[in-house]
Amino acid sequence: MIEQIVFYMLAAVIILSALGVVLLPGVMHSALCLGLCLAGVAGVFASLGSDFIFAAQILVYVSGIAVLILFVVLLAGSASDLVTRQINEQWLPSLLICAAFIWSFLRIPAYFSGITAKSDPAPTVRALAGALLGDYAVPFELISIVLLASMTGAVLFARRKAE
Amino acid sequence: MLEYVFILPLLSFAVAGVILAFGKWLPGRGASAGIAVAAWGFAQAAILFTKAIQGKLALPYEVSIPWFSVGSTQATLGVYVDGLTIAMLVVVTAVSLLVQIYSIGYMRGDPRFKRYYAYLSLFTASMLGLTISDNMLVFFMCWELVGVCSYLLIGFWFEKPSAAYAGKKAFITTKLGDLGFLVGLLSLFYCTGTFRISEILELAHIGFIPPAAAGAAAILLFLGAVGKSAQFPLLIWLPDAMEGPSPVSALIHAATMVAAGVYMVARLYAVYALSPVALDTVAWTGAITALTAASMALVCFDLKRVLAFSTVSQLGYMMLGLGAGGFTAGMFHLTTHAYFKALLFLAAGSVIHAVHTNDMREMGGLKNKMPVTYITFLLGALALVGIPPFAGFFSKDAVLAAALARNPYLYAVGAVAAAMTAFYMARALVMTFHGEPKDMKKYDHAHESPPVMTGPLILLAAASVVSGWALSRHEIFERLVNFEGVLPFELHHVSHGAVALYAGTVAVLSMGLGAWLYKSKPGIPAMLRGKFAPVAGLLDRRYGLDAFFLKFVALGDRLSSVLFIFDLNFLDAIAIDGWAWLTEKLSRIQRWFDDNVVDAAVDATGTVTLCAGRLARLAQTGIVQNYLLFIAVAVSVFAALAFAG
Amino acid sequence: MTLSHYLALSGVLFTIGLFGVLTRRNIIGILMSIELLLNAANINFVAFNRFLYPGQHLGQLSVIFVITLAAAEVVVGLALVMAIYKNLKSAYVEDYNILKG
Amino acid sequence: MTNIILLNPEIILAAAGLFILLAGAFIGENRAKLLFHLGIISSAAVLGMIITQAGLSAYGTGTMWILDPGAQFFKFLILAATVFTLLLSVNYTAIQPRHIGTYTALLLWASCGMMLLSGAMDFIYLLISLELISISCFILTGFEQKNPRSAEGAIKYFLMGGLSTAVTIYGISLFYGATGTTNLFSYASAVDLHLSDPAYIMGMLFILVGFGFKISMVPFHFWAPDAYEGAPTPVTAYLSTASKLAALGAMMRIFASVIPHHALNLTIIIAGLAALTMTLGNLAALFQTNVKRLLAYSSIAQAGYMLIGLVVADPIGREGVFFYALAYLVTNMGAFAVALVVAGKTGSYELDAYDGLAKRSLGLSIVMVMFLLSLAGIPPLAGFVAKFYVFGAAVNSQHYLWLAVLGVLNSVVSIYYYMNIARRMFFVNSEDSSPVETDLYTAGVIVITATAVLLIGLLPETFMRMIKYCVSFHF
Amino acid sequence: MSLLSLIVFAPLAGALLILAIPNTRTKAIQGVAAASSAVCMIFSGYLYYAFDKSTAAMQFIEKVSWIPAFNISYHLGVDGLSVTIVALTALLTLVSIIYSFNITLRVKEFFFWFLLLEVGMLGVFVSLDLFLFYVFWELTLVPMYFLIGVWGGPQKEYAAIKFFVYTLFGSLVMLLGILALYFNSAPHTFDMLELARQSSLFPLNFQIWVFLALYLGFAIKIPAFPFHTWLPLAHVEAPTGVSVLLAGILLKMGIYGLLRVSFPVLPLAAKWFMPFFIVIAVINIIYGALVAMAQKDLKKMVAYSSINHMGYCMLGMAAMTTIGFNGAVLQMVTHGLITGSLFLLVGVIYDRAHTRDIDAFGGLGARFPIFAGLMTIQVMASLGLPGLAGFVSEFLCFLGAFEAWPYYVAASAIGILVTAAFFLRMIEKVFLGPFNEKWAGLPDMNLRELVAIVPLAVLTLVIGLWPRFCLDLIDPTITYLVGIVNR
Repeated sequence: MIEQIVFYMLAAVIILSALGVVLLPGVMHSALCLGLCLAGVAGVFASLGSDFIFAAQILVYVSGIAVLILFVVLLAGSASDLVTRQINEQWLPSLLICAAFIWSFLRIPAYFSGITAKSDPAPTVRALAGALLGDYAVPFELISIVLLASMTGAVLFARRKAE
Repeated sequence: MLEYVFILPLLSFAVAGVILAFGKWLPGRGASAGIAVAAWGFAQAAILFTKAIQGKLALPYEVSIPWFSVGSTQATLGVYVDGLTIAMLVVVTAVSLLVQIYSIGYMRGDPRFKRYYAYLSLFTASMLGLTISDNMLVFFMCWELVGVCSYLLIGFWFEKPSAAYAGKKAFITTKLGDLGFLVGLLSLFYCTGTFRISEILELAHIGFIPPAAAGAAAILLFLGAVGKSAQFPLLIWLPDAMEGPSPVSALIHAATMVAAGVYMVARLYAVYALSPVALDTVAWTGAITALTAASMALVCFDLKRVLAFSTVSQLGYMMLGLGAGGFTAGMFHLTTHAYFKALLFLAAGSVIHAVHTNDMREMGGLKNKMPVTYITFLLGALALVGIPPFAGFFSKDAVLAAALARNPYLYAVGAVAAAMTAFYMARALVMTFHGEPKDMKKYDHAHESPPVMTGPLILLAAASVVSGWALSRHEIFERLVNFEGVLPFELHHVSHGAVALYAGTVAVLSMGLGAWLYKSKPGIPAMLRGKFAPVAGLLDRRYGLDAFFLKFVALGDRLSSVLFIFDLNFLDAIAIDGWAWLTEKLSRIQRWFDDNVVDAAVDATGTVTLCAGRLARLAQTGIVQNYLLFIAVAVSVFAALAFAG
Repeated sequence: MTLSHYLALSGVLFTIGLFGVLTRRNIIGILMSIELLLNAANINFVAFNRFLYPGQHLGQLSVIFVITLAAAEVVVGLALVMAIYKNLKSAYVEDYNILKG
Repeated sequence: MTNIILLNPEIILAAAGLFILLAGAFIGENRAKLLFHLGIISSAAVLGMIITQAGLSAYGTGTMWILDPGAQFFKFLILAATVFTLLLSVNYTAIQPRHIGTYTALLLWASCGMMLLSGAMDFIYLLISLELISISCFILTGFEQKNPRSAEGAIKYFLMGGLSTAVTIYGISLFYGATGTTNLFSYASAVDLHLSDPAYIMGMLFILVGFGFKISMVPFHFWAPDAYEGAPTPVTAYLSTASKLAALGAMMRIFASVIPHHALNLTIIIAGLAALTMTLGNLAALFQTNVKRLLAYSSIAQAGYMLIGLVVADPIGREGVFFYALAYLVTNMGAFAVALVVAGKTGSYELDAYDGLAKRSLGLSIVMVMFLLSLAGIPPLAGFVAKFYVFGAAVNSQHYLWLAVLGVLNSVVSIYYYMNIARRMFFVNSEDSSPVETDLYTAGVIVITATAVLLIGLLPETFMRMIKYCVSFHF
Repeated sequence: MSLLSLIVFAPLAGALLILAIPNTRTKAIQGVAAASSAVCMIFSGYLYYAFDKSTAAMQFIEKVSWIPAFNISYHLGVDGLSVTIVALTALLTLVSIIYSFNITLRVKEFFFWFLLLEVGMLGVFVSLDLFLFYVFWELTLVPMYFLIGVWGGPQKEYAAIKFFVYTLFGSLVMLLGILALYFNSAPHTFDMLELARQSSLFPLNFQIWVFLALYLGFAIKIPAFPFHTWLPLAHVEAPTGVSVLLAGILLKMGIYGLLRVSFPVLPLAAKWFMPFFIVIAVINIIYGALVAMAQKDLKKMVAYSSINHMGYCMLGMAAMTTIGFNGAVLQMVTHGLITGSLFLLVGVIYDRAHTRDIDAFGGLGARFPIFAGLMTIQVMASLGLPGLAGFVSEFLCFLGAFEAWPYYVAASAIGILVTAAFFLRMIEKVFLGPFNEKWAGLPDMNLRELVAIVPLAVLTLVIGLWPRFCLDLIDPTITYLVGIVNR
């Protein structure tokens, strides 16, 4: 029961805040909604018993990415954003496309209907750590190059200000 | 003797080249070489003739060498000599020789004198080749070659547009007939599997060729003769061909080339004889030609054209003779006609040389100034008209006899034509040589031609006078051409005497009438002409045949330009009609047509391609969310597809 | 709760994100919408792992990688946004249309 | 863990990148070009290593990657493209000296990502390699600091890349749900179970989007013309060759080898997309007046031809793709090199810049014609043999004959715009008739690629044999 | 030793050599071009001389494995079908090069492309491997594009791209056909002889499709109605020397391809196709002639007459008999000689008067006897005058086709008449009639032009009088070929 309440609450939070991200006119508000939405997703992870992921989501996503975005919004945003239209002209076709997507996606839950968890969640940190340093060491290391590349890029573009 | 016959055309051919290349350094600017060869050729022919009528030759003589072979079919070059060949050889060489001698005087001072002799030699070569060829392929080749020589010689004075036009007209009109010849030749080949005349004749004799096929082939071949021998309705070219020098008219358009059609029919007579339809076609075409051409001559004022119409008419007689079953008669008439018509042309040439006009209305009274020409012309005219005992009497008589034997109507037509012949010849004679000079300046200028021209006239006049009588003695000619009865029908025996009497009477009367009218009552013909203007006009217009063919030509021209427009504008578009339509629609939506090379380069397909290209570019709006939308659309479509499958 | 619920949630989140990507004029809005898409994927990973393959951790592992990649991408994206913002003084993507055709 | 040594080339390349990045921070601006040379040397060295590895076959840690001749083939191509790109960059003035280190490092990392991608056997691994490529390429595209086109191209590239990555990740999550694995080995053994699973279907479809984006398959190609036009020209050359071919290699592995052919309507969809890709690319190219954009559309079309071989997917078809990749690499690289020379002289990428080039430099013009003809598929050049190969595969399959027919029609269309450049070079006159000089590095690239184009066209046997070998071991 | 390779690649050596000569040394460039094509001509002459006339088998075979992966080999050889055309190609190229000495614009490039074109043409006629055949086939395309596009007339660019695209389209479809042949042969092969041996294995349906694909490629080259629209344009815009090769050789590639590939390899389909083929042939003959009649431009007239003459070739082929095939092959040769020299002659007058409008001239016959004489001879040859080359070949075509298609042949005879009509009309307007004083100052033909044209005229005469000069070589092969086709 509690499980269900939690799920529906989280779902409501996620969906509403996602809609906020997409629809709210102010980018600032959107960014705040994004933070909320990410937190909601973190909650879903927690409810699914993924402790490590939950932590990563909070740490990296909510605090890292959302804040970063906020930061940029503050830098690049302008007051006129609040009064100008934030949704472009192709919203109607987009809506139709999204409807089509929903129609396709609904087959997936329908296909997997009625599957419940067979066991209780167990702590995963150790297992994940083992995998990351074991079989997944190569991708794990690779990620660092990806990050390095992105940092390089950020530095490159940020430095342009000086010119 | 016979073994050397093949040299005749080769030598002429070679001498043509020699004259063209080295004429400048030869005596007489090449004329001497041409004449020497022609003389030698005539000597050969004469010897052959003599021996043949003495029965000292083993005829038919045949020899050939392979020319080329494709698969199992072999084409040969060879010689086939029989009496017919010899008869023709004599005609060709004799007239050729005399004409070449005559031309020395006639063409004196012409800037292209050398080339003239080269052409004449080339023509002689081709004509000899045609005469002695042992197979129809080479026959056809020579047939075409004489046509080209005729083209070159008619248009010899090509600065005159009318001459250039006449040459072309002659060539194309005969070519029209040659199409029939070609197809006929092809079908003959598929009936017999060979081109060799001896084999064809043999197969025809033994009835190997189905009569229907033989008839078809024969009629198709006859189409060639219709063109070459200026039979109805392709007779239109010959009067215009008079634009050429008169000796050329004498040689080519009177004596030899135009007779080639007759010769061809005679050569393949065994094939014709298999099919009564073919023979009747020949006979009736000949009869109609004889009549129509004679009637045209009645109203013509151009001296040479009168002779040309006369030639056509006489060729019609030959065909009539052949078609009616009078093989010997036809060939006999060919022979005699060659002499007297060549004579007439050369005499006319002499007149024209003197007065520099062809128009008889500007002549008159010339008999005093040019006695030799006058007398020879008179003899030729008498021969042509068929006054006994001149040559024409014998041969025309034979033709009419054959016609009567075959079909009285044929005979009637021939007889009427004969009367007309007498009339127009009298008319021409009187207008040219008698009466008062119409144009004193020209009359004063006129003089008798030099001996080099009158000499041949006299020789030909002699031939015209005696050849008929001489050749019909002891049936020399008949034995020479050695015609064995292969006719599919019985020929009634007709008394030559009665026909002869009738014909002679008609000729004399008609000629007398003509002479009287034009000499004493010149007003009457003019009055008649005015009264029957439509008829005269019709005759002047040659029954509208020219107009008919010109319409044909115009139609061809129109068709060709229509096709060209089609080719230029539509052909590329037709295959892609729908695309073109689409293009048009699209083009209205967008102003898409600029003038770059590619656009023009690709016609309709290209245009459509380009339009599609522009459409493709339209998607590239530059706005990234449009791109994203396209992707989303695509993915949802694929999802739908994937699930649908 | 069944797997279907989580999958449906993920689907809805993806669709909302997609809608945002397609319609937000502001480039940062698009970036944020892309984050929604990634989170939808993450929900899938974790849910599948939990319900269908409880014996392994591959789904969770994937999420870790996805989160990191998302971070890297956002960094580059934001840097680019800053750069172009300085050039064009606009955060609206339809203004970036020199290149087209 | 032990066979990590087989990843040495990639590791060395990444390390070299790092080193160059660091060195760039300390080196003086006047000597910054040294960094290019360093990059060239290191990638050439790695190329050498790859060659020494030839013939090896091994699985990597956790079977996440594989080293087989097929992967080596694509690594070879990628490194060759990297070397060419760096050579072309040496005298490319729009790159500021103090950024050369960054530029070179990013290029090496992108190549590293591509090399990893060509051996990837796990979707996670594959995803990260893809992302390494993408991020590096985004930055490289926007590298021309003062050029607004560069930034715009980069942002478009980035946004579309971001969406397609997200979609791909979602696809991977669905794939995971359907199969319980992200590994292609494990999957390959149990594939038949999932064919009707909507998660599987959607998953594969979404993964296809990611690859479609990378190889600029219609309708995921929209970024390509804009990014190609905006990017620094050597980067454009790089994007159009290395990036595309690496993704193609991975795609071959996934869609032509691992996933059984009858498994999905996917093949039909890819076939349709191949048709669309070549048609649209060619049609749109007809109107381009900018040579970079023209070559962008042309490269889209070329991807369409390559996809024919992928769709057919029998050995001949796969060999065809490999061969096409090789021929396309040298040809396209050469064409871009010439474009670079011309732009260096005239300062313009517009087609007018080519007016009368034959009089200014006949050799360059003839070589350019050769490249263009090779792209169009005229014998006896490399592009012809490549087209011959893929069309042959389609004809052989009979099922996909229509693709060959369409390919033929497209080749005809393509001749317009390729020949349009030739037309300008040979037929049109220009006022400026000063000769066009080529710098040594670019000349080197042109000579090598031109020789290769001729060599591959005239004596393809060696290459065919090599490719046959590679394909037969390409999992 | 490898005579054929020498023949094919001698011009290539010349072309590369020319690239190395500086632009300004025009004489040297011309010299090298003429020398290399002369070398090629000498070798071809030797080939012609040394050719064994008694056998239908391939001679001078060279076979080197080239791309074993696809069983492709560098396989050259000649038989009676190709040896005459090889010689013709070498000859026409040589005279065209000599004629083209008057080109002053970008001489180096001109001769470079020209020699490259020769390589392609020769290669097509000697290759026995379809792949190699295709390579050479396409190799002719590019030089032609530039030759038309740079040195052509006012519409040169349009003509060049149209030619290129049109023929490329055909050849690519042909490539599909070739590939289909390869993949359906067992063992897979591109070898023409081997494929011909396997022809009985191909089912009719397959044969038809492949035949149509190949036919498209060949028909565009021939050009057979309705694929001929590129031809008048390309011919007219091309510079004289190039028109000669275009008409003299390139068109023959289509006929040659049909005879060498389509007929022996796909005999069933060939038989199936003949009813259509004969119709196309007749259309070509009549339509080509009629459209030629509408022309006011000398060169266009000659160009359209080529369509007409290629119709005769097709007529001969439609017969599927020895006679017809012989005629078709001989017609290829004779048309090359005749139309080649006609284009040269038109070039002669155009170089002087800078117009080709038929109505602009008049009476030239009196002042330019050499020119008029040569022109008349070649026109007469073109309209099939006996004694000149055109007659024998046309007649054989007619003769061959008559048995199978009498009515079509009869209809196509109209083409002869129309041909005569427009050619004679042209002669009348240009050479006859009063002299147009506008052209009084023009010189008659010079030595360079005579050297180019007289050999062709002489050969026209020689073949006309002594067709065995060619037929002896052609016939055994054709007899054998007909045997295969009718097997």
